[in-house]
Amino acid sequence: MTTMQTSDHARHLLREMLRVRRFEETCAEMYSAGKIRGFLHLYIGEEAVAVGVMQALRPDDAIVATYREHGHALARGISANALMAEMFGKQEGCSGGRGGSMHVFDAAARFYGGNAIVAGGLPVAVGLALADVLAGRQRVTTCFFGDGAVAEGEFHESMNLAALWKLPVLFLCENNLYAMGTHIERALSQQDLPAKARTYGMPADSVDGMDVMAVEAAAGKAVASVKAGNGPCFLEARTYRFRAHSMFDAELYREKAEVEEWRKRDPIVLLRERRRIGDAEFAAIDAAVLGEIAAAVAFAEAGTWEPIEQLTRHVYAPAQEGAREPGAS
Amino acid sequence: MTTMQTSDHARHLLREMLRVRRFEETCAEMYSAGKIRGFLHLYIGEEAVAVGVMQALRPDDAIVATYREHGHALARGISANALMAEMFGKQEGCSGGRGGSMHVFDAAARFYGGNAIVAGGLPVAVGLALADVLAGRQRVTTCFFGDGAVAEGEFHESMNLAALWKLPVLFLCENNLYAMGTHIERALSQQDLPAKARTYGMPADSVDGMDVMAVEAAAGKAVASVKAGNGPCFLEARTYRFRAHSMFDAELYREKAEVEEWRKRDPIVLLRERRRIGDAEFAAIDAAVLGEIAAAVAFAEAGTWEPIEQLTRHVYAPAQEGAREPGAS
Amino acid sequence: MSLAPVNRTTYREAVREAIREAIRRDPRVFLMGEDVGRYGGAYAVSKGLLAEFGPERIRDTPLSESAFVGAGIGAALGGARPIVEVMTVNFSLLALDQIVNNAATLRHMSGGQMSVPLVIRMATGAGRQLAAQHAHSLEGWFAHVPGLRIVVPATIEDARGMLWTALEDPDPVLMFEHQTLYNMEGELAENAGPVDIDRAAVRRPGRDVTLITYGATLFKTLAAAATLAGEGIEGEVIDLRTLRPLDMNTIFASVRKTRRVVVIDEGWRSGSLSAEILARVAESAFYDLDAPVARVCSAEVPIPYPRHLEDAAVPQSAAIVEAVRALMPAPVSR
Amino acid sequence: MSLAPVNRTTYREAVREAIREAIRRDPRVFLMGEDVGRYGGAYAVSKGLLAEFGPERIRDTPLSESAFVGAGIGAALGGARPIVEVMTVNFSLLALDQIVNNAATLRHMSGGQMSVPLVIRMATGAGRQLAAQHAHSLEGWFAHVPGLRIVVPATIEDARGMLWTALEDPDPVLMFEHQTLYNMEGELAENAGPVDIDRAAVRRPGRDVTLITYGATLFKTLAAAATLAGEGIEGEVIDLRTLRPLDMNTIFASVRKTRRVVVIDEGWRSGSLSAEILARVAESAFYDLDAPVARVCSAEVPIPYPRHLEDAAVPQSAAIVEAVRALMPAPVSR
Ligand SMILES: Cc1ncc(C[n+]2csc(CCOP(=O)(O)OP(=O)(O)O)c2C)c(N)n1
Ligand SMILES: Cc1ncc(C[n+]2csc(CCOP(=O)(O)OP(=O)(O)O)c2C)c(N)n1
Ligand SMILES: [Mg+2]
Ligand SMILES: [Mg+2]
Repeated sequence: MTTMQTSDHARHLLREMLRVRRFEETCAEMYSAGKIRGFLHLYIGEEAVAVGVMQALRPDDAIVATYREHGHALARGISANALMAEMFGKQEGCSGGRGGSMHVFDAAARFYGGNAIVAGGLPVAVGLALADVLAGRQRVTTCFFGDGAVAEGEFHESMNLAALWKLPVLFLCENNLYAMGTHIERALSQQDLPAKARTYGMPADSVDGMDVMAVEAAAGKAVASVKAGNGPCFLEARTYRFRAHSMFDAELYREKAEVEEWRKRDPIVLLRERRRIGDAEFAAIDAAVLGEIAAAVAFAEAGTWEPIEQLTRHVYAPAQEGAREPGAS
Repeated sequence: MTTMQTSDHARHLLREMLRVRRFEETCAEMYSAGKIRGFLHLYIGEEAVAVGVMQALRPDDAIVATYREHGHALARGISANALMAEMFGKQEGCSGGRGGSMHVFDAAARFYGGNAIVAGGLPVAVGLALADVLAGRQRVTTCFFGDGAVAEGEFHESMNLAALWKLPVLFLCENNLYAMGTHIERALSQQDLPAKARTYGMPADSVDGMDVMAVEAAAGKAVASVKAGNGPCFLEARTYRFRAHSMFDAELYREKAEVEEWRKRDPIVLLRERRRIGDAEFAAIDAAVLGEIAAAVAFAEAGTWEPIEQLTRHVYAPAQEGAREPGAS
Repeated sequence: MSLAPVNRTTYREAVREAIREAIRRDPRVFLMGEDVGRYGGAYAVSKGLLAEFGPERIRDTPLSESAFVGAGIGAALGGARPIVEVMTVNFSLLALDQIVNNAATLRHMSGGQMSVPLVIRMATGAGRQLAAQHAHSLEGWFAHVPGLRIVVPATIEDARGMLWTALEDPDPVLMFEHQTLYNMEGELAENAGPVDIDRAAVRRPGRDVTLITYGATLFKTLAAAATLAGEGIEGEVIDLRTLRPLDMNTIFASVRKTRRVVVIDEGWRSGSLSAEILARVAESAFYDLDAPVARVCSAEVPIPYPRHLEDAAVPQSAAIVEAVRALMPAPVSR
Repeated sequence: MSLAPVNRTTYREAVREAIREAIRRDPRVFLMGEDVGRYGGAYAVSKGLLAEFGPERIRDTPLSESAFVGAGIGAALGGARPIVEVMTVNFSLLALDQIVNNAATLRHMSGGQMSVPLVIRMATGAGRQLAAQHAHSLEGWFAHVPGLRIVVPATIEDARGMLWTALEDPDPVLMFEHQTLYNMEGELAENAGPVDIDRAAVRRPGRDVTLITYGATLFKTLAAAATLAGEGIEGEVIDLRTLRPLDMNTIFASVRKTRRVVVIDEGWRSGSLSAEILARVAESAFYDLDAPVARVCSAEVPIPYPRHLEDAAVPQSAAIVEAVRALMPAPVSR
């Protein structure tokens, strides 16, 4: 992308990463305040991956993500309002409040969740790509998943099927070195992920996941290859989770020092340095972002609870619902 | 093995392959006669693999096989009588008649089936090897499976787990090019199986599965490596199924010519030529083998049906059975 | 009873014809599964379809149940109308995560935004001496899951007609074909087409006892009903057709009349679908009953290989007759 | 009521103590599962055990449910006594093939030669706002499978005592720990040890109605019973403890006395374990009943995220009280 070099674009990338960062810092507060419940998996530290990749996607491309998907949702254009309302469980949320943090959906954005089963989204992504091929549509389906998912059988089956049928899937592995408390070296007998991907016969690459512009460039290359009809691509983004796995994690499995080392490569700080974005400019962007997030919290607060009478909605299509239980007692 | 060069050993290998061949030819007849029912998967053409590999195993090593396991059972030392009786479903069978063709078991021979779920035996083999390591026993568990199993998630998960934990498993892939009617090129995006195995960080090799001595040598090497504590090994035996997948297969998916080509490399014929085993000698061995199989049929015929009153046996351990259903109505 | 000319056909051909019609009728429809193409289908259901429609719409898959079932879900999300064949229910255990955690939940988790118009076909049941790993009857398990619709064609008409109706459903529909039915012969109207999948069918009317079943056991139940008729006991045989949602109206109407119920289910007794039906009757039609509810199910044992043990393990007509006799008042009192 | 000194503890610590005892007592025992080691267990159950016993016996596994559950089966075949932790029942769907087609069938398929002395522990249930993919209650599914034994510790005593008994069982035992119970505090005798897993327990005696449940809903049921007692309705509360095999003697004895039954089950109503219990009562205790059987189960909807909807979806004390009231004769007639 030519715009990539313009500092307008750099500012855009910074703003996008900051939106994710501030949104999630606020989510952590809202969790402590009891406004958000259940599981909350923060993406803080990994913002460059989602933000970088989204730059390479068009509106008609599809996204499949995991339970750690707030960053992807925001970067994809789902409003902070709809997302925060979903985190609160309000019916104004992007999933009507039914899904919560782990199940963000937006049909218009072709954002297919928000899947809480590790590797469960990969086969679905393969199918979305298959539908595009069958309909003769030139699109790519990008599937985000973690290093932990690579050990699952569904990873193997999906990689093989997509490569065998040359389907337009971008397998985007966010390698943050840990699956909950399990380091990749204790999960995979061999940790060179692109090498693994190549044995399926698909092009594979690895990129510094803390460098948003590098991610954008690598994703752009991969998407171009997929759209050129070369079949699926695999891209590993080497990144790190600054926060605990979830709000219940005591982090017994890693050294504080390791976390500190990685924090030095904070993707937001890195971009500021590289692109010389000064304090004043940063403060201005940050203020705007904080305003957006504050508004999102207000929106979620003002949101409404779905009436309990509607409990059994969304199990079957409305048309059906009446007919569904003929003799329901 | 030094004995490998002696022609005694060659005769032994020939006899073993012939036992499998004649046993299964007889099974086909018995199937037409309605004595054997359900599924019957013949190993004819692939005898060199089971026979060659078994030469490399000690009595205390374990075997996990598939539904195409008659050859493995015979080569492992399960008597033709007990095996044929099992095919007939008689209680004198090696599984008491409960399992049939697809579920051959023999605790004494450490033969753990006979699994009819493709790739279902791989995790079990990994566990058997784990038990050996935990108990400090120096044994290898050999797991036979087909090319079709390689696409299953359980293959990926088992290969990774065994390699990660350096468990003494020999993964023996019988690549006969087809999974039912699906050629390996339509099942795997990349068909170099040893290359696949190496990405798990385990040594892998490929051998001519029609050459029993080559198989024996390759298996010997692999078993030695595993027993030396180097962790699991993968060995591909390139072979071919001369008969239909099962008795219900119309073989629409392959050319007769292809089958004929492979029949020229019949492992029994190959060994006879290589080791110059003349007609007279062959006839003598064959006669003995045919006698053994005929006796097995007689044994199975004379076998008895388990009384219907015993229907619910073998669901739980006997001790338990009484206690099992306190208020069973 | 249609007046149109009828042809002799088989259950297998009826399913094939239904697939053929669906593919012809809707460009979004395709069939995918293990060996559905070149092999012709493990039960020869799709034989000839590859030649007719080509590999794009008759897709052979690798042995990857989780991936191709999940791909069916994704393709449905993407606007296609996939028919996914899982060779047998025994292998569907490898795809349960996709079916239960994705197909059944996506509409709900997305607040109604996502729709999964997917049909999954599988062969089910015992009866061919395939032993413990190849003889499961798990329809009842799937009928437990909100978000799924479960249909079981027992007749040639339903084998021919249920698929299109299922494909028109905006939600995932699982169709179970009993492996002993494929060779069943019968007549089918030339103009046979889609059938409703909302109602159970009374396959034989009767006043004395309600016999509720589905799938292949329908025919064992009808045979039992014939025997019982010889003894003056008129059984009303109900073919559920759809296991989720259950058509309780048809069941309750029959029970109000007969005041006796026997459910025949090839699943293992404990926790099979039969339990749900007996429970609903005992909950909502308790005062209509003149006798305890009863059922004839498979014994609580993995299906054994030998014919005599397999026959003893699954429901047979004789056992159904026995169960009914035990429910009827002593002859003297009649 | 033991006379030995008692300590205050939690359900979580009781499970941990049971694991610790088993590993100390039998060199063949080891624990394996996702994050059971360095992380300390998703529910902190195994916290500290890695340091105490080392990585050989407290094994962290990769995310490979099918492989490590299958490896547990193989290890059991090989003479070990594995405790496999599947983090939650939601993920066990990925291991169902190994559990149903191998663990449950190997003894049978081998004509009694093979034994799988394996214990699989999993967290289960809703109640923590984890939404549709993380709130399943599928105990009833597993209770359908011959060859498996299913136990559900609801109390601290059972959390402490069931594991060892399960490990001594020569067949596979699945143990379900409701995720809302781990923080439950209570007293435990210092000398608490193994408990039987063959019998259901009457947790509260009563004459008017039999309330049958298991797991976390036991406490909602006891609360309901207390409320009902205030209205003069004495509920007898039965904790099933073991879902397969069911201890029907205890249930029938109670029903003969109370003549009324309500089953409380967190599973989705249709096809949940509650159906099997109601069916057995209606089959075998029909003439003991003075009212229709009844049940309080989860609504037929994937569990929604918001607290108010999740609470509305799963059984609550108020609903149990309502269900019982509806079964009792009108006050006038008492
Ligand atoms: C099939 C399955 N097993 C286990 C879990 C529990 N779990 C949730 S997240 C997680 C770790 C996943 O790690 P990774 O794939 O690297 O993603 P990350 O959390 O690091 O982004 C685990 C084990 C799950 N959700 N699904
Ligand atoms: C999980 C599973 N899916 C499908 C089947 C049906 N099936 C039985 S054998 C077979 C082909 C297996 O091929 P391969 O692994 O190459 O072994 P081969 O038969 O060639 O020896 C299939 C698809 C099965 N038994 N298990
Ligand atoms: Mg990770
Ligand atoms: Mg093969």
